Amino acid sequence: MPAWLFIFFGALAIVAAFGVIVQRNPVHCLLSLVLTLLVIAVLFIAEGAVVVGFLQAIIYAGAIMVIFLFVVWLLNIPGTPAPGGQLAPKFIGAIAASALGSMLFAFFSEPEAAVRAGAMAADYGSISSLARVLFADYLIAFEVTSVLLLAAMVGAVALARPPKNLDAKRDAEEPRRDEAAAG
Amino acid sequence: MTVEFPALALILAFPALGVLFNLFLGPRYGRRSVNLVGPGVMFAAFAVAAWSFLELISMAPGSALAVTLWRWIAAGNFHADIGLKLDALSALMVMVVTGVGALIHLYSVGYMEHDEDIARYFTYLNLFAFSMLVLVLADNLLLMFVGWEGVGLCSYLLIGFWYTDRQFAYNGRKAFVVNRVGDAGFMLGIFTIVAALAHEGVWTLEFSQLQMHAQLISPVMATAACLLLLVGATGKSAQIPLYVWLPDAMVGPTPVSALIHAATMVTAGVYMIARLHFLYQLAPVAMEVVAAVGAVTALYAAAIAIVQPDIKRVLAYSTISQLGYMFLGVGVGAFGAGIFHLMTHAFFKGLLFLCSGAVIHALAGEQDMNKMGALRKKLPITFATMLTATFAITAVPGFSGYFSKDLILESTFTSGHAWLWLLGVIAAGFTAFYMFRLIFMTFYGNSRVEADKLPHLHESPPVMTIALIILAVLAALGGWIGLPQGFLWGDAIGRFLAPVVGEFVPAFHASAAMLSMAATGAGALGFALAWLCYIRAPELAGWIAAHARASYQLLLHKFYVDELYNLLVTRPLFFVSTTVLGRAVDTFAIDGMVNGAGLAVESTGRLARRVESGNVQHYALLYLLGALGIAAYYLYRVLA
Amino acid sequence: MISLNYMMLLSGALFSIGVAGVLLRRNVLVMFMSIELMLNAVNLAFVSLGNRLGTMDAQVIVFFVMTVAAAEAAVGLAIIISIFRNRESVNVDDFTLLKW
Amino acid sequence: MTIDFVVYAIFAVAMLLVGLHLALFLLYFERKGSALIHDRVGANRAAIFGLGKRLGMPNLGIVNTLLADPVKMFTKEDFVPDGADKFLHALAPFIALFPVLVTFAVIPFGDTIDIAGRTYQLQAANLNVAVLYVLATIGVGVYGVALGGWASNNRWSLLGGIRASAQMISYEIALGLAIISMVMTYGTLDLQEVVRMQGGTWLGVIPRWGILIQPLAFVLLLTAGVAESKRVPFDLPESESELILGYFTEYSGGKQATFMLTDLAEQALVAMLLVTFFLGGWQLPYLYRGGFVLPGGFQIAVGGLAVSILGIIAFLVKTVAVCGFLGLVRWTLPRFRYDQLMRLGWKGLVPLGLLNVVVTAYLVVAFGSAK
Repeated sequence: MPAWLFIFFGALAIVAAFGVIVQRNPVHCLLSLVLTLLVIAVLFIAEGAVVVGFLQAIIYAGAIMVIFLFVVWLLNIPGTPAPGGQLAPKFIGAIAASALGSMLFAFFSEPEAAVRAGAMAADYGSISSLARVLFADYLIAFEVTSVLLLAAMVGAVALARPPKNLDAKRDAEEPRRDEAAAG
Repeated sequence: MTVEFPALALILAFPALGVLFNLFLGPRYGRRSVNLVGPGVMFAAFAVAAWSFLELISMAPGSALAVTLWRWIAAGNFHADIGLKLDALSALMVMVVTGVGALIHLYSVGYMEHDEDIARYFTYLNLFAFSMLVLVLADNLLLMFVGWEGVGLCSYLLIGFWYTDRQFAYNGRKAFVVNRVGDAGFMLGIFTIVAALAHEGVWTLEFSQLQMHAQLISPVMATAACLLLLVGATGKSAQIPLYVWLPDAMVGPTPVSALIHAATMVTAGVYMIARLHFLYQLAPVAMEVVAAVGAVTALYAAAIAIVQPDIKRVLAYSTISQLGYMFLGVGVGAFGAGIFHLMTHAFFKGLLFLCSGAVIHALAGEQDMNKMGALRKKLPITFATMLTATFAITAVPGFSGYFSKDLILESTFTSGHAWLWLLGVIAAGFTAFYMFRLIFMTFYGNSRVEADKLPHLHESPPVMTIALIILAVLAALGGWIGLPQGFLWGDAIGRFLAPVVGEFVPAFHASAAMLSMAATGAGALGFALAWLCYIRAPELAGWIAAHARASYQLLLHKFYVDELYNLLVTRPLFFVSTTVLGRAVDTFAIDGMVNGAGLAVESTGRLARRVESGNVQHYALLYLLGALGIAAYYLYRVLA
Repeated sequence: MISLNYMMLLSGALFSIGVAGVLLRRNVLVMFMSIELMLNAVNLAFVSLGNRLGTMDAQVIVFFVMTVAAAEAAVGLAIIISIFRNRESVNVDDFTLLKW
Repeated sequence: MTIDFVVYAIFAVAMLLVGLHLALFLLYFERKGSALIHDRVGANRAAIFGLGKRLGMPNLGIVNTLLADPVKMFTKEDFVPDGADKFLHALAPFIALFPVLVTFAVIPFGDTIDIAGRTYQLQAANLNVAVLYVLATIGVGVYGVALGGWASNNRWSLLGGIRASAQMISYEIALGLAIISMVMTYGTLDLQEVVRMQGGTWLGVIPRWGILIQPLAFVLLLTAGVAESKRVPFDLPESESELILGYFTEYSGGKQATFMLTDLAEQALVAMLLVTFFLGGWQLPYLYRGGFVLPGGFQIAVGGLAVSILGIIAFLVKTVAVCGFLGLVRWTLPRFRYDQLMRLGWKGLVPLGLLNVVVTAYLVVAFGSAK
């Protein structure tokens, strides 16, 4: 990846990331986040993680974020939450975050540590190589992950279902509605 | 030699199944099913037991059937298995438990026909049978102890079966507590044995192993162990000093009294001593103590029995006294005789209780002999069978009791315990007296039955009388398996048991005839006195009571032992626990500590909770600050 | 090939932005998005380091992170919904039950 | 290098035009085909100034479909409802269209061709992970519709948008599963490779087309594809009977045209994917580099360039045919109810897809991939 391209994408990523946290409307935040994710996917591909990059686009941008979108709509939040709340924590938080940023900056702007460049396989990042590692060395983790997803699905359903009394109320109203329809 | 015989497990399995059924399904399926299952499992168990028994006697003497179900406890070198062993001794016990047990279960069907809680009743009863079988079949001391505790529990549950009556519940608790005292001794005994053997590098509680390594135990340790175990035995078998619970246990249903407090459980102590005879033979002192306890108890209880008005109490004290005989027998080393008497006693005492039960049943719960009399005609079968039992217990020649009791007294004398023998003989006289007093007061004389009870005065239903008759036959003839030496087939049972409990070696020889003469004479005397006091001149008894008031009261109040214990043990205990521990220690020390700790935590929490705003972002912030701190440290390390 | 430092700096910057979002925004959903942002920043670091080390393990880990993110999104959003149902609000300052 | 760039630029533009014209053709088919099926005249303006009649042109309704409609569309007022999110409202149609168009880039529309002594793949972008690329673009394609629905501040639009995104996400899974099974079969992610492997014949007669190897996958991809392109019978997002016009109720003029174009282009894209995966792509049966080799054993020598062109033609013909088929479906089947849609998606296609993947996996392990 040529430097100018990297600069472009890096700048885009950072701008979009800021867009996530500064915009008022959650939908806009979400779109900025999607943009960030896509840019990150591009960077993945540039770093040789082709499959993972596309997966990022498919799973993250294509699926997870859409779920977020649903929830945002479902709750249709007022664009600007009521101002208020303590400001001191926010202030300290801002300072702390910037401190973290500067610390990381200081840390990573060290001259590149002598990372031993391992022999780069010819098919590095290809789906076959990924699969080889995933299903050989990380098989158990993989299986466990599947269980995790199942558990998450069940949990999500259990949590998001409206409480019993709501159903009961609805059932109570049901016949009346039928009568209305009949009459 | 020992043969693997898995069927032994079945003997336990059947009662266990009965328990489960009665516990979970009984209440739903109702009385009929329970009546079917409760006794049914016992008969099944009896069948298996009989089969095993035949297997056993078909084998060479001294051999045994055994099965190890699973490894129960494994701790270092020590291990205990759930192992069952059926040798001559336990075979006899199993036959008695299952046989008499089955009959009494059957009898209960009739006796409890008016009781609502039949399912619970049979649950307890089956559970008891199970525990008792565990006790006698156990091949190691630990498993035996499990059964030991189990029967104690069942006894407690059944004494308090009609728990709605506070007094009954109290008696049940009393029995349990007293038994606990004994059990404590028993446990200590077990520990002593383990300690003594472990000191020699042998880790086991299995009887065969114990017997093999018994001589490793030093006499002192052996004596200690034996005495401690004896405490347990006196608790379970109601000997001095721990006999007090048995009379009160009579408030339970009569079949229970028959099964638990006459035939089986209370004999556990005797069985245990016989089982550990090799240990006791190492400790002559302990043997002496056993014998003395037995003899004294025999006489003492018999004396109390003389004046008791309550029919079941009489029988209770008679049981204590008969147990005393057994202890005497095993005490003087005639283990076979002790077990023999145990068996015959199971027959006739079980029968006596069942008969008294029949009488009480007929009189709708009346137990006071002063309100009975002249029932001979009304309850013919009961009368006949009870008379048989009485002959058996009073050692009328030819009846089972005669042979066993005679054997014990003879062994006592020939083993050189003349005094104990004398006590035994006198006790025999007392026995005759109080037993015939019971008979006379109940079945003879003029009826003192309350008017309202008369109309529904009836003989028991066949389901009960069957049991009575069978037991009567046993009580009459059961003794013939142990005739005197060189008489027909001789002492068959003694020979049968010998390989397990060893032969009895008399110190010197005396004419068996003379000795039995003495005992029988004493019995006859007792009978004569009873006849005099209660048939010939009924007012005589009252006259004696009036003139020998002191001793009469003493006997009537059982030598005030209960009151004594109350004064010496219970009161101080209550004082210490309520006043000292309850007020001082608990209130101040412990509560103080607890509350203090709570207070400290609470106050600190009240301060610390300021941090807990409940706002996620604040938590996150704190978290980040901490992370920053750590990161800063490493960054410093890296940069500097 | 881009120098590792720049990659790490980029991911560090994204991470810090995410942190800021979690700390500063009052909208629970936006906080959630910021968390996703942090995850991705770390993923980026993983991938670039893995590239330099010539190992695939980093990418596998990223893969797992995605899966976990999916699960976490599902459950987290469900929780947000149920909270919203009770509180009629997504303002994190209103959810202060998590205390004494 | 520059020449490469030029060539590939040409390819890209060509492909783009092909896609758009296909869309246009579909639009036309919407008119006349439906009229044909419904037995009515349909679009019937064939001539300008009656010229056509004089020339005796058949009444094909060329004019009002291919000229009048677009002109009308793009000259209409571009209306933005009140309280709408202007920016997103304007952006949505293009967010929707963009992924579809870029997807055309990886569809191989022909074999290699020699230009200026260099050999080029007839494919705008010869990506070795083209399949993933397609999936990614389809995944991102959801946003345009969803945002279009949300941004126009109209509850029917919003409902349409939600429906659309839910439907697309649900059917992406079936789609992905179908494609995965194909990938396993061919053991590659490169569409050009996929097509290559479908060359040749079994027993010298039956062309080695994917549909013969994976019929179930074909059905899955067909169904899911139609659902992805939100066409009848899966057009719940824009079901006029319930939600006036779904997510583009509030759109007019160029933007609406863009949305419609998106749908049509998506349909064309689906057709191309079907062709590429299952119908041998640009493969013309019995045609090899050297020329035809007919079952009988006859050989007809054909020049390399001609072969390439024949391939392109074959590809186009197949695509058009499939588009026609999709049109037939569109005008034959009634619309699903929403619950039916979801049941079909989650309880019908997804399990079938999984089953197909598993079976394929076993077979591949047993006999190796079709490579």
